[in-house]
Amino acid sequence: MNELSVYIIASVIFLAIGVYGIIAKRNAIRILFAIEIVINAANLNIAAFARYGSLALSQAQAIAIFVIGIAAAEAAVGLAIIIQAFRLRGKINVDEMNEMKE
Amino acid sequence: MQELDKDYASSFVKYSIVAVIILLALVLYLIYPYLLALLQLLFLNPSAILNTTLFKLLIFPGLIYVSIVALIAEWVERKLVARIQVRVGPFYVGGWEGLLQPIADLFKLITKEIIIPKHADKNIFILSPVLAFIVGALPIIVIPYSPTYVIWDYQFGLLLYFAILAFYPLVVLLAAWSSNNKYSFIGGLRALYQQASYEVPLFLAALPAVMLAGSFSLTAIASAQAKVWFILFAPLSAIVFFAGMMAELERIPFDMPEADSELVSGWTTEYSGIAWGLFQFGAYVKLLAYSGFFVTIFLGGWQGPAILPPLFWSLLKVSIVVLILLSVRGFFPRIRIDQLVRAGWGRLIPICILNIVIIALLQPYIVSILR
Amino acid sequence: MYLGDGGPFWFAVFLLIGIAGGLLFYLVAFILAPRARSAIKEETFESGQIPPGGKRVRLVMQYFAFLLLFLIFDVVSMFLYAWGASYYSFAPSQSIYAIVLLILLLPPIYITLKVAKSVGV
Amino acid sequence: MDFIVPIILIIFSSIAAILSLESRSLVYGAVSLAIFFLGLSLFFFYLGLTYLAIFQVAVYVGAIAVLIMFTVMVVGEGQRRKRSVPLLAMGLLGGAIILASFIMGISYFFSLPNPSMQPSFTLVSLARYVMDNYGLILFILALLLTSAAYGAVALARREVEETA
Repeated sequence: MNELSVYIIASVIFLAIGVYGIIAKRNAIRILFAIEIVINAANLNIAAFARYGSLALSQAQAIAIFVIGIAAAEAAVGLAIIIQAFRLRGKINVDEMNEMKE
Repeated sequence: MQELDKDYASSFVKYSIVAVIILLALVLYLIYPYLLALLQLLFLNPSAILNTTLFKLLIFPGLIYVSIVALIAEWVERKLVARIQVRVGPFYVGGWEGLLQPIADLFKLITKEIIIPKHADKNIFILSPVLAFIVGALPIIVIPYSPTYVIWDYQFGLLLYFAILAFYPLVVLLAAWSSNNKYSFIGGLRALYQQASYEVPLFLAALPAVMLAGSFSLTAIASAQAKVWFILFAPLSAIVFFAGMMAELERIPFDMPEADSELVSGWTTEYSGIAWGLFQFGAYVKLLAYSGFFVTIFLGGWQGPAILPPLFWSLLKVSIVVLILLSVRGFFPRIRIDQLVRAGWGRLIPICILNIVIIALLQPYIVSILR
Repeated sequence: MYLGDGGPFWFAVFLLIGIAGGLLFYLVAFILAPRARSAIKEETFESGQIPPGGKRVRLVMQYFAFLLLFLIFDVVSMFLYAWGASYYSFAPSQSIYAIVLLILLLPPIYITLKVAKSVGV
Repeated sequence: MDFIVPIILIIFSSIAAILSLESRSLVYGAVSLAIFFLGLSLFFFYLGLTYLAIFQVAVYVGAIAVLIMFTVMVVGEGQRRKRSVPLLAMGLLGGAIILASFIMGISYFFSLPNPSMQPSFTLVSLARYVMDNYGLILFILALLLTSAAYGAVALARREVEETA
């Protein structure tokens, strides 16, 4: 088991935790945590291939920076949705938000 | 009379005794070889001690220097602001002119009772002062006072400085949320808004220094200013950085989060005794860190005519900047939160961007001057 | 020693000393300071009145837009610092993208602030 | 054990990640998420991508974790209802299936030869790479970010009749 596969297994573990969080959690903010964990797992994978794989270091960092930028935009919109849902419905429990009208 | 829940403080004392012992044992284990080398040097040639990193970490640009300057800054601030407001300031404690007043304050704070509010989130409530002190103190590792007197001459020193200070808003929110008090909640959010909208001008104002020096390491930036200080190339950014610095340190013109008239004392309302003391201590250490950073980026660190050795130049400049920062408290009234935040976005950022664009366009001429 | 005397080693040592110092402050305070606890003393501080229910949401969302703009400029500064550090290898004609990017970011500030003010966020 | 440092980092970060999902109060969750971001940047430091590691800390902990903490403070702590077992089981099952499928995929890599060290990385190559290949895409990213902020502001607007 060479160096590269240790980091791939690490990003797989974080991916598994993220997916578990998305499936099992009912609080909308917890699901957002899980999405951030999954995005970071992808970033870790890029970094691992930059160090041990065939990806150039500068190329990997440029891609990873774009990933961080887009994850930031996604988090901003997601949190705004959660705040608005809390304001309209008073609760952010993903199970109970199934009616369109109040 | 509601009954009191179990005494949180005594259980905390037990845990923190164990934690302190483990931490100090770990530190001792880590620096053991360096400690031996230091002691040997003590007998062989004591002058060589001055540039061992352990000495630098613990004494000169490290802990002892910072805490002494923090105490002195507290005394100087109270006397200076008092003189500006035509009163005397601390006079009776200690010898001449109340010189021992800060030490008296320290002992007073240590012996004051720490009140932990009932509904507070006790773990975070107790730990956030320690976090604030650490986030305030950590950046001084990267700041150079002379080519040799820097603890860690890191290749990305400037970025590390900003990365460490990115934790401060988080600590402010934790402190505000854990004390479960309306004043601290509103004060914490105001502090968050102020710091969020003034961290951007700080980032953009530090960019010209990076561009002109061509690298992130603070010693390279300082040594690149041998001929011309960067404040001459980027005066607008220096002004914006100074304003951003005052906002980050929550000095008087930007003192919205702990506006005494409305918010009692902002997000540190529920803290008493040494917990509040740690916040203040962290604030003064951050003041020193920021002024060291400002001197390194815009006023050319230790560069100066050969009258004084380089170390005294940087100490002189840092003390001047600290004095200016302290005296501003006496001159300006407090700005309202909306003026403050809109000024931050409406005026400071366009000035910063203008300055960066000018430097970027004048690249061929600047290359001829600096390189 | 694996960590050697590189920078991160001293960073970790300084961090540990900082944590130990903070806790030491607390230890000395808990030993010296009196512990006279009383229910009234531990009520949340409300300058005397009874703390009513929180109407926080309105007041809290005053400047939410500025927080988002801070997020944007943080992300954009990631690219700007990369371009800034290599200033001497970019002729002005080549750094057009960065300059236009900087200028392009000004109008959104005013638009978002105007919308935020009208929308009351 | 020559992988001692990555394994310590894996354990540290996965505990922080699990804590951020499973902790009793949301504020503890947000704090452990910030610690998870810190763990990720330690990974990047160890892998040699220092520029990325520092900005991972500056952007994630400095902006996103602060935004999350702000939302948690606005929304406040919801009451914790008893977790229904089937959902938990489904979640665990989903995570386990994905982990198993990838582990099998990884076994292909066991035979991968250990590649040599990367050439030293200079920032100029990063800036050159971004500016030459992704110059225009920077504008799209800037537009995307401003539309995200614009949308977030429009989304989080305050109706005339205040319901919260």
